[in-house]
Amino acid sequence: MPILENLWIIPLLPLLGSAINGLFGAKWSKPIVNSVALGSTGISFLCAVEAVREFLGYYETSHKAWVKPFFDWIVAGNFRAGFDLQLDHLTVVMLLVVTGVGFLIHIYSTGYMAHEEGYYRFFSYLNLFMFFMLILVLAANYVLLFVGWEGVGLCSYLLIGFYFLKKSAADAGKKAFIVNRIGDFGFMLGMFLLFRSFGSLDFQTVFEKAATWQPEAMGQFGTITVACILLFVGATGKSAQLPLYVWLPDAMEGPTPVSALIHAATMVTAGVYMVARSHVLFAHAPTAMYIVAIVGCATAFFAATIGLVQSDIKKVLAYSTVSQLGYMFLACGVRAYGAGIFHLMTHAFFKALLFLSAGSVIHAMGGEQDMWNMGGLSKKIKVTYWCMLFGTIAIAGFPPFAAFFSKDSILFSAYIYETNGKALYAVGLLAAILTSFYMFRLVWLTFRGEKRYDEHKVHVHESPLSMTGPLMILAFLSLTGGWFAAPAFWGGKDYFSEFLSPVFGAATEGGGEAAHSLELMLSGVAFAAATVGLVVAIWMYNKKVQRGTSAGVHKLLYNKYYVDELYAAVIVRPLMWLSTNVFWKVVDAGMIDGAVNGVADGAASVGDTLRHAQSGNTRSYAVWVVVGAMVLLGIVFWPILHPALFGGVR
Amino acid sequence: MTPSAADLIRVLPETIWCGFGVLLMLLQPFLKNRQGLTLFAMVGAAAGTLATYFGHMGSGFFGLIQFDTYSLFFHWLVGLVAFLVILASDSYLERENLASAEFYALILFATAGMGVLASAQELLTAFIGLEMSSISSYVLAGYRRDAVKSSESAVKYFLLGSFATAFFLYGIALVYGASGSTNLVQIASTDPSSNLLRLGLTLILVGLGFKVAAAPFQVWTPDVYEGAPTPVTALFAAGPKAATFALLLRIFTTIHAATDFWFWAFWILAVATMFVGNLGALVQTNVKRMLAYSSIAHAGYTLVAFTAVTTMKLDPNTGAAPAYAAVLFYLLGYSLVKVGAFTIVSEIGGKGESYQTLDDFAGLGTRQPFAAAAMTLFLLSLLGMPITAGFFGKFYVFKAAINSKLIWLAVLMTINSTIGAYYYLRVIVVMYMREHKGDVPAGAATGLSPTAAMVVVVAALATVYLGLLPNHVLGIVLSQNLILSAR
Amino acid sequence: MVPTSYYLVLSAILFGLGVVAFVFKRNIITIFMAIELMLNAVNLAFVAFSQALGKSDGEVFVLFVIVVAAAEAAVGLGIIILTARNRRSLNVEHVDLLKL
Amino acid sequence: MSAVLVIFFLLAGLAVFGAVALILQSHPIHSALSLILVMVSLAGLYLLMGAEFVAAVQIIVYGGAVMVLFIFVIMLLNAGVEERTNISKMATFGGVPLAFALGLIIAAGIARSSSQLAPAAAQGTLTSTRELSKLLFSEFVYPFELTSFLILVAILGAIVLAQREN
Amino acid sequence: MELSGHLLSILIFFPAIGALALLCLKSEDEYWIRRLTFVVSVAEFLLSLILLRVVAIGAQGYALTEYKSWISSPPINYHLGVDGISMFLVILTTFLTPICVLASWKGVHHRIKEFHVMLLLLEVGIIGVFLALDLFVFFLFWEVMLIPMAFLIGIWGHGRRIYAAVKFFIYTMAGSAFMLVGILWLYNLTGTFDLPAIQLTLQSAAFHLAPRTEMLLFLSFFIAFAIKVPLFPLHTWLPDAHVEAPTAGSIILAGVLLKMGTYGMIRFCLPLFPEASHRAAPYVAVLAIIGIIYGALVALVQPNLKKLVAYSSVSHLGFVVLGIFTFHTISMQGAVYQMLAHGISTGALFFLVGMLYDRRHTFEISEYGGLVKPMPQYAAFFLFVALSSMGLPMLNGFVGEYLILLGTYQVHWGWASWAATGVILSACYLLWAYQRVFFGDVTHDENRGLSDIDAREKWGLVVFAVITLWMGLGSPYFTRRVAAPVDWVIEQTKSKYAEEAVKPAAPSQPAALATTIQQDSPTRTVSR
Repeated sequence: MPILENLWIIPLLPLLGSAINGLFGAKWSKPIVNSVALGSTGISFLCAVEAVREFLGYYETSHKAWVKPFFDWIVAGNFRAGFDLQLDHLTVVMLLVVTGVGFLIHIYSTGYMAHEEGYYRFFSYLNLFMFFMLILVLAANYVLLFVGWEGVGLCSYLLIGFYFLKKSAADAGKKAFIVNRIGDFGFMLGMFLLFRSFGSLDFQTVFEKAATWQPEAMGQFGTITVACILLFVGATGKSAQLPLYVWLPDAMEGPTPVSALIHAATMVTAGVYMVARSHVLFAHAPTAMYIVAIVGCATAFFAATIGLVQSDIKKVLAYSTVSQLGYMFLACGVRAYGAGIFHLMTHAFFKALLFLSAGSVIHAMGGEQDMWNMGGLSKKIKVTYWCMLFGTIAIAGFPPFAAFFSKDSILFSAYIYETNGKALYAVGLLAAILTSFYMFRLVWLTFRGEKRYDEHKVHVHESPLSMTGPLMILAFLSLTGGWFAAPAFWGGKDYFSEFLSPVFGAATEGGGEAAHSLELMLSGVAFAAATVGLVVAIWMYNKKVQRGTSAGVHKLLYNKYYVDELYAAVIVRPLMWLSTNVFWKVVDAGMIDGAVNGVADGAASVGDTLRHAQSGNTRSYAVWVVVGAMVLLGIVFWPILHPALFGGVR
Repeated sequence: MTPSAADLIRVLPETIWCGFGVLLMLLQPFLKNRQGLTLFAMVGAAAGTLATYFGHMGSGFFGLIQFDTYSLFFHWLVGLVAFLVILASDSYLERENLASAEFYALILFATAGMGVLASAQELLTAFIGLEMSSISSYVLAGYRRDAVKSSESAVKYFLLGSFATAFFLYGIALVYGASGSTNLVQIASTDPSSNLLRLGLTLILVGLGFKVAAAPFQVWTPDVYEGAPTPVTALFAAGPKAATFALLLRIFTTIHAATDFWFWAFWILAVATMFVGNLGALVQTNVKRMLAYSSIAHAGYTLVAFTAVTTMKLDPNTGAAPAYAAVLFYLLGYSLVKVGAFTIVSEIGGKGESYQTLDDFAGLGTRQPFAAAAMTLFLLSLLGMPITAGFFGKFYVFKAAINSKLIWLAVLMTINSTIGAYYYLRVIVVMYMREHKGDVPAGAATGLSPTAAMVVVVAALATVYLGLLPNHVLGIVLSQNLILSAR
Repeated sequence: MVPTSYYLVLSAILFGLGVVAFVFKRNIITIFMAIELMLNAVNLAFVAFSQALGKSDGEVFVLFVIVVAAAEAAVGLGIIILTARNRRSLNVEHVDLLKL
Repeated sequence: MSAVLVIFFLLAGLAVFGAVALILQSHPIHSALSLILVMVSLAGLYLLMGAEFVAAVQIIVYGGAVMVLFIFVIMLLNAGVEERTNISKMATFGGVPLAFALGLIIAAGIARSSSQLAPAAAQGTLTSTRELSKLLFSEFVYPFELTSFLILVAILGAIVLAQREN
Repeated sequence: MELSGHLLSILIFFPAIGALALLCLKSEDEYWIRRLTFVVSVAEFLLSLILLRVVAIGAQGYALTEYKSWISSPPINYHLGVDGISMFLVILTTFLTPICVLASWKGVHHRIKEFHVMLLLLEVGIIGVFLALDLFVFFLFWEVMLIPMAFLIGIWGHGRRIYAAVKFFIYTMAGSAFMLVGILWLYNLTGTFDLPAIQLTLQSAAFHLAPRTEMLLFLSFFIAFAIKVPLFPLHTWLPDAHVEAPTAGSIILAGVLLKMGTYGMIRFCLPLFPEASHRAAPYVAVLAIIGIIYGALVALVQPNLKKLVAYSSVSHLGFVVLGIFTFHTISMQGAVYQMLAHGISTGALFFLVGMLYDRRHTFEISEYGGLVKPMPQYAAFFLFVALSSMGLPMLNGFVGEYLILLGTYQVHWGWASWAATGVILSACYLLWAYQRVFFGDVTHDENRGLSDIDAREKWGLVVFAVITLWMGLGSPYFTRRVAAPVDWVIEQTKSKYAEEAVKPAAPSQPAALATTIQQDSPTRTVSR
């Protein structure tokens, strides 16, 4: 088992690619850069496939996850964090998604970025991202997972800020990193608590020990619950959930392939992956589960509402991503980990597809991203149009496309969830309607209707094969990706969940004939919801439309509920003000330095006063001598004048 | 009742100093060469110092003097100071166009007076010694006759000095009345509850406190130091002060009643002196005057050690021996450093002592690297930085204070050291980190004269020696029966 | 017989008046006289104690003090002459070039 | 009150009067004369106590030599009436009372603590000059010899200070 | 090895010999002065590497001790020794000194000879501090080191250099004067200045130290160290000193000098005064946490790049102090590691900032902007170092902070939680500053023509980068060597302190969570 024994090869290849391109790429021509970047990612993908094959064979005989320590990374006291890689069924899914989709997006980028400055830099970053993402999914302990976690955040920062000359891009990168750091704060505390409770941060040890603990009751904030909530705080940062989602829409400042890879397919799903990975802990903490479900559900709806009115094509997709991630957390929160991961996978396909298609549109429009300046593109860029449409149908949840199965599975699990499941379902369904609406709105505004751009200025052209090729592959995957679970829909087995059952157990099985009929019914409702969205969108946008003036709810939504402004006003600006005007200017300069300098000035002024005693007049000097004599007499005769006090004075 | 030959040998240093003083005056008409006079005076100073070698330990002249390690130490100290000051004066006298012979003779007479103070075991002898050094000092202070500052310095020193002497003398009278003797050993056996004794000792303290410039008797110090010719200032800061401390310490260790009476007096004097000296120095812009204030502050530090000595009898276990040692070591290190520092000030001052402000020291680090480096070393020693004499001095004083459980005094001394750091540092800062404003005036010195350089080198080497290898000197000041009159 | 304390109190009064004179007078020469007055008071005390104790050494001290006073007078008057020459004034309050 | 006591008070009164006059007189010559009065009174008191030699020295050296020197210098410098400047407010308003207080405290201290002493000249013996000289040349020979250097210093100092510029 | 008997003395005084040799050169001989200093400091660095071979892993106590009596009364001995903690700090010092020489290659133009002499003397003082085992000798080096540093700031610094130098000097003097009182007091109690001997005496059952006395002694040491660290609110000398210091001064100051404070805490405060340390720990920890947050917040709003880095040091050193005063082996190892990591990353930051100053003679962030365009390589290195400073995993900053927080959390989860906010804030100030300096358009025309790093700078930075990576990946290399001494310190700290110290500070937790976070054994269930 050559690859399985040397799992480090999989992440190391992209790292090498990154290092080579980063150090020498500046002087190289694009084909060389391409071959390094694509080569390393491609081989990594092949290795991953081989590793999966080897693992599945290994699992047949051993029935446990493959864990392989490589070297000690941090050791102190009884704490050890090793560079340990792990492969199990959950990892397999992630590994394939990451390397596969990643590779496609690399290919796409060669076309999309062809005319950009810093081409080598872009691929260096992208490869670096692959490295960290692979570390993240392969990690066998929380600390190493955290390495990937932070690392992908870094790459996200670098790639969002790729157009560093644009202030908004640099701002967005910084914002992404900092908001992620807030999440990481929670994640770190969660890790500390886990270590405190279990004495280790290796997945196996933690989960084995946690399994022996008695589950906590709903509404109880026990150790595991607190730990899970803290971990989830990390996940909300990375996966852009309420209230830390604000960075993701801004992250669209980055090049579109980046949005596709990092901010749709892979990195943002890390939170979901982490929660799913920690499902043993979450299983012991129903309160935390419930919080996850509520946050996910709320995010799904909340982000969808914002998506309704955005005019930037990528922003719509960004909010859509936030919303879909909400679904995944909803799934995790209602114990449907399989469904969550399934949605993660399908989402990777169709959202990557959508982003790349959007990229193709933008490419065609020469950089234009505002949908109000597009329209009627379907005839000019047919491949892109069809791919985009495929993606839209998939995300909207029309059978037999991918999301129909995955989203349906999630909603079903929510419906049958014991704690307020129906409410969660209702909100989720509402979000599904909105999803369908804003996606079709996007398609209609972009590709249908009248053209709203100046043809003399914009030369619309179809993208090269390097871009459309991946589009088509992804479109195919979006269409077929859901079929793993399709048999379940017809009453058969859910292959996907079964595949993951070594990790999650059989907990997600709905079971029973009644449940199945219920599921069928709910699927019908979901289909209806998607249709409602479609119809309304067509009704509203299948005509000549103009950018409307914002007012009322529209304005509120258009401005994203003013959350950024709120954060700025409530947190950022007060903090800056406090730091500048209180801490720095008052406490530091005023109080502490003031005290220090005050003592110095005080000493100097006392000295100044004293020197005035030094008047230069001999008579005064004589008086001082007399005074001194009096004082000395007073001191020396004190014990005689006050015998009672003598003995106590010492 | 005639003094024995041994007695005469015990006072040989003073005799030699005085004799050379007389010889200098006699030789003056014949030795027109200034350097010759300087050399002769130096020989005198050195000969007197070395003459201590022949003395036998013990009291002499019917108990009036005590020749012991302690007095030996102070003889060496004042002799060394005299030697260095004479050497440092050579170029000064030439520059200021002043007569040498009288100057050197006065220094030698003053030194003889200090020697008497160091070995006196009887108050009247001490008084004569004190007057010898004082009267010489008055004259030396006014030695630059045509300079108004110099004469003012002399007047102030003379008037206030005599005033304080009167107190001292009155104190002697009262002590004599109380004990029937002026011999310290006999006074020691007087009934310590006698109020007359108490009053007398207090007045003695006033007189001696004035001489060592303890606050509030320090008022004369800055004016006199500033006005006096700079080499003379060096002498003042080192010699008479050390000698007076020597007498004070002998009184202290011999008359236990005094330590009882004086504990709080010293405590308060020490604190007041440290603060007045340091805070006063903080606002000075004239380096010479700043050093004058600094010497007040150092008198305060010495007084801290004295205060530690006072606890000796109250608590015999605290071991006052290190406290004496602290005083002695401190005074030695301090004196040498002050001589070195004032010598540099004297040289930088130029003709008529016109360049003594901080501004005149600006950029010295580049103009006169050697002088600046040496000055830095001296200032750091005064500041109490390690590998200088000042550090060990301060260290032992601290240690004495803490051994005697005078924690508060130690803490106050700490605060004062920090204040002191500021103004010493300012001189260093000015020398190295500021450029001289405008052109350097033509009259300013361009370098140390060879003689002054020698003094500076000796003082610097001694400072570092005491800072690195204090063992030898410590061996002396810690020797058993350091003070024979002590009980 | 006159009690010794009478002499001593007289001596103390004279000493105190000397101190007063020192502080009060402005002319350098008279200030110097004040010092002489104080020294005289000291002498009186010495003699009185000497007599009371029945020892003669107190009187020897007086001789020393007188000698020292004479020596001081010589030097002191020299300094005064010097000052008068430099400043054309004998008012001690005007001798204030050195200060602060 | 015995005659001795009367003489004592007479002389003491004169001495104090002289001292006060020294303070109050504004011309230095008058102050000097007042001081001479004090010294002569004290010489009388010394005699009263039986210290004849000291009394003689007091008159000869102090009253004669030293005070003559003072008067000589006053004349030489042509010192006029004292300017009663008040630049040092501290001395005039604080110092003088303080100085008085200090004198009183010392006087009170001495008065309270010296009552147990034998009356001066209780032994009634005059101190013989021979005895003084014996002491001076045996026990106190060292300070005595030192005083010779002291005087030398004074002479030297006076020369140094008062000599005209060459 | 023949040398090993005197290796420590050689390490201390070799730079002094170098300084003497420098004095023999002519002041104008710039070429040789720089090269000689560089050679001497590199040789010193190589010498110090011998320590890595000599100091055994896992050995407690001191290796290579040297003992010579120096002063008879009081008994002061020239006593040196090295253990895992001091070894790395010495190596850090010897590593940063040649870097300083490189950093001032272009920045220092006047009085070059004196500059390098001062640099070498500074090295003497610092290494002496780390190796001294006699309190007196320690104090001596502690003070000696002040002078060259003050000179470096005062002579070769920028605008308000004199103010900064004096402030630095007085601040430290004030602290160390109290330490001297403490040392003497301790001597008075134990009769020796020898650290191991004092420890033995203090621990002997017969010896009883009144709690008040112990606390005062503790404070007398602690304040001196806290000023050096600097711990809030004694930190205000640091920004001034850093901003005004020349690059080399800043590198040494931030890289090593600050560690002298934390080193002193580990070496002296804790083992000598265990009970006082435990009593003071809550207050110290709170100050450290305030320092972490406060330093970061103030750094956030600094318009001056160097001041920003200076305040970031306040924040980072807060972590170290926190790690020390939790008395947990993980956090204390983390603290020692963090001392080294901070030395490297902040040293590199100052090195970088100095390069910028060499080119543009200003530290104002507003004077820059868009630098990534003219100086791409510089920007890349800066980013790398900034990332290591903000604690990105696999770089050196992460391990220390992580271990400190992890260890602290085991003892006081509240402390750790507050301190962990520093992790967020460090990203804020560094990235924001980075953005303002490097991103966007070039706003000042002067910046358009700035030259990118030259070979000298590049190799210096490459060395920094390699070490940063190595430390980030191979942290066990350090923690293994540090573990034994750290455990020993913790053991010393416990020895006379009763068992109750081990008990977590439950009362400080909010009631709701207090019940949940305890669990000594996993089998105990929480729900009840």
